[in-house]
Amino acid sequence: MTDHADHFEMKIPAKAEYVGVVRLTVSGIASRAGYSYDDIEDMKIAVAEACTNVVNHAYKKTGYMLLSCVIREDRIQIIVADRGESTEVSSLLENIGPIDSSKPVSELKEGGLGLFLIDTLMDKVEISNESGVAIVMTKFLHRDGVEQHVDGIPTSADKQEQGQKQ
Amino acid sequence: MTDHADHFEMKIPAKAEYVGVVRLTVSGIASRAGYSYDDIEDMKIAVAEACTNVVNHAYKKTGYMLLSCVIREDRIQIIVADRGESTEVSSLLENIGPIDSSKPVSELKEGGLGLFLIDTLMDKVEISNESGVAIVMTKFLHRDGVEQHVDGIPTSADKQEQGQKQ
Amino acid sequence: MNLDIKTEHSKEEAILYIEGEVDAYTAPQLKEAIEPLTEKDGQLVTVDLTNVSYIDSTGLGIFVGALKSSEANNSKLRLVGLNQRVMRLFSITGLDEVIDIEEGKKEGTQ
Amino acid sequence: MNLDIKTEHSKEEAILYIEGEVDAYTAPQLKEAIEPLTEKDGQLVTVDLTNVSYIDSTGLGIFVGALKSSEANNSKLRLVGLNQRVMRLFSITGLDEVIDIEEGKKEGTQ
Ligand SMILES: Nc1ncnc2c1ncn2[C@@H]1O[C@H](COP(=O)(O)OP(=O)(O)O)[C@@H](O)[C@H]1O
Ligand SMILES: Nc1ncnc2c1ncn2[C@@H]1O[C@H](COP(=O)(O)OP(=O)(O)O)[C@@H](O)[C@H]1O
Repeated sequence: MTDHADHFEMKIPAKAEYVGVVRLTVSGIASRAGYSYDDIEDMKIAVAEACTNVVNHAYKKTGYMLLSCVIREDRIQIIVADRGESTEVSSLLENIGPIDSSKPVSELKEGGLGLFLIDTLMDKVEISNESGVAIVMTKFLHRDGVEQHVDGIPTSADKQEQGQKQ
Repeated sequence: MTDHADHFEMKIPAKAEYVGVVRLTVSGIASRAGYSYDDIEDMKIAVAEACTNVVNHAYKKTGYMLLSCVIREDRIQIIVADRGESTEVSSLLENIGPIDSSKPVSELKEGGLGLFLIDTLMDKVEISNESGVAIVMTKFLHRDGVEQHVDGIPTSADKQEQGQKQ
Repeated sequence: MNLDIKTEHSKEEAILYIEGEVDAYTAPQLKEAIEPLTEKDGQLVTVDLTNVSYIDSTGLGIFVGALKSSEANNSKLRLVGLNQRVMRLFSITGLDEVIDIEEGKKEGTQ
Repeated sequence: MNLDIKTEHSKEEAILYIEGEVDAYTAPQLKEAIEPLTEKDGQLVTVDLTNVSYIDSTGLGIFVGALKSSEANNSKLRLVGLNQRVMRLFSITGLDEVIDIEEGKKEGTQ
């Protein structure tokens, strides 16, 4: 693996109407990086969830969503960040999961699936909290249909099953 | 007209393979801003020409294309800039024009149509030269098919004719 | 990036034909179209997703809300025509176990 | 954002079917497909642009190059099937006055 990487950065007003623009951009970048249709669709959802969280939770008034992408030979890293004032977000990934179908319908929540989807659809997800929230999402590139297990990191197929069984 | 504006910024490796990503992004932004199919297609070409120039002319080795878009109520301003070392670009727009069909075929040039297309397809074009080249392209928004002449600035229809007659 | 919604009413059934992408921007439009229908006692509300190419958690949340409303108001909600990608999201999130869903291209007739 | 090129050879004619977007990234691929054909004496080279959705100056430049090559090598170049948007670019730049162009959806048969 070489050290070569292509870097992309983008700054967009944190408004729901522009989340679709970020999806378009990411699908273009991922397509150039050689990802399959399904992987690209997964990334579009993950990045849209992260952006929607910025729109809904990061700022009291207005602000920006900050997207950066790094393409490496075997992976793409997508970072969605904001400059909001949220703190203690590192535990966010601990309380996620699918719908609990044993609950009565009236107790189901309409939200709370965003981070769970991100975690399920991407290969590796980290959240950090410096000046605002940053969510770092990684998807590995499996060339020619060969599944790669690097350091025991599950492929997207594993992840999905894992998600369904939780 | 209010002072409200939405700002977008993007930084992409100056490689031919990524010009299509910029086209996608700009088409998404322009679509959200309410432009017609034809206007969006015009903008895609103009922005691709500007990016292709960065790829071909700006850097000795590698560098970035810098895109910024400003959406205002009545116009979109798209700026494509680089951090190359080119100087004296302010006169570039003076030597542009279509193919001269009176010339023998063997003397036709294969290049040199990029800036001419930008100038023809956009409503207003300026080139500046600070730390690199910046090309500022404006397209007015004609809501409900009503043609607006602001300060005698020609609409795209006028421009196109003008281009063909040059 | 847009959403187009057409509503058709037959005897006891309301069918919504949804076309486009359901995300944080377009979801409010979907909510506005579905919710009033689910509030009618005995109503069968069929949502045809055949032409939905994209949906994310905000869109899924609208269907959870519609399900809750239909239960509270004694109406019935069903989703039909989901393509593989859209179906996959309902499975991953476990929503396929609480919402009445029919995959494939069948039209929503009783 | 990609380009797909298929070549068909009949008696005296080579037909290229181009599909996709012709820009700075894909133009070299187009050049590689057209140029060798225009270098054959007496060859009629028909380029079918029916499925080209986008072209910019780099793509137009490839056709100028092909025209020059066909003149130098005594072959013939024609473009067919241009949609309105693509045709418009050939008109704006004046290329429609030097290149043999046929608009619309007609197939490239002699
Ligand atoms: N960028 C962010 N800034 C602040 N809080 C966030 C951010 N992203 C996520 N969160 C927090 O994490 C929670 C869970 O997010 P998510 O799973 O996407 O569900 P939802 O957004 O529907 O609540 C949010 O309710 C919010 O409190
Ligand atoms: N970003 C840029 N940096 C340096 N030079 C530029 C830039 N953009 C345009 N130019 C100059 O302007 C000329 C005309 O550009 P253009 O009309 O697009 O035609 P072409 O790129 O085919 O030569 C170029 O050949 C180049 O010398």
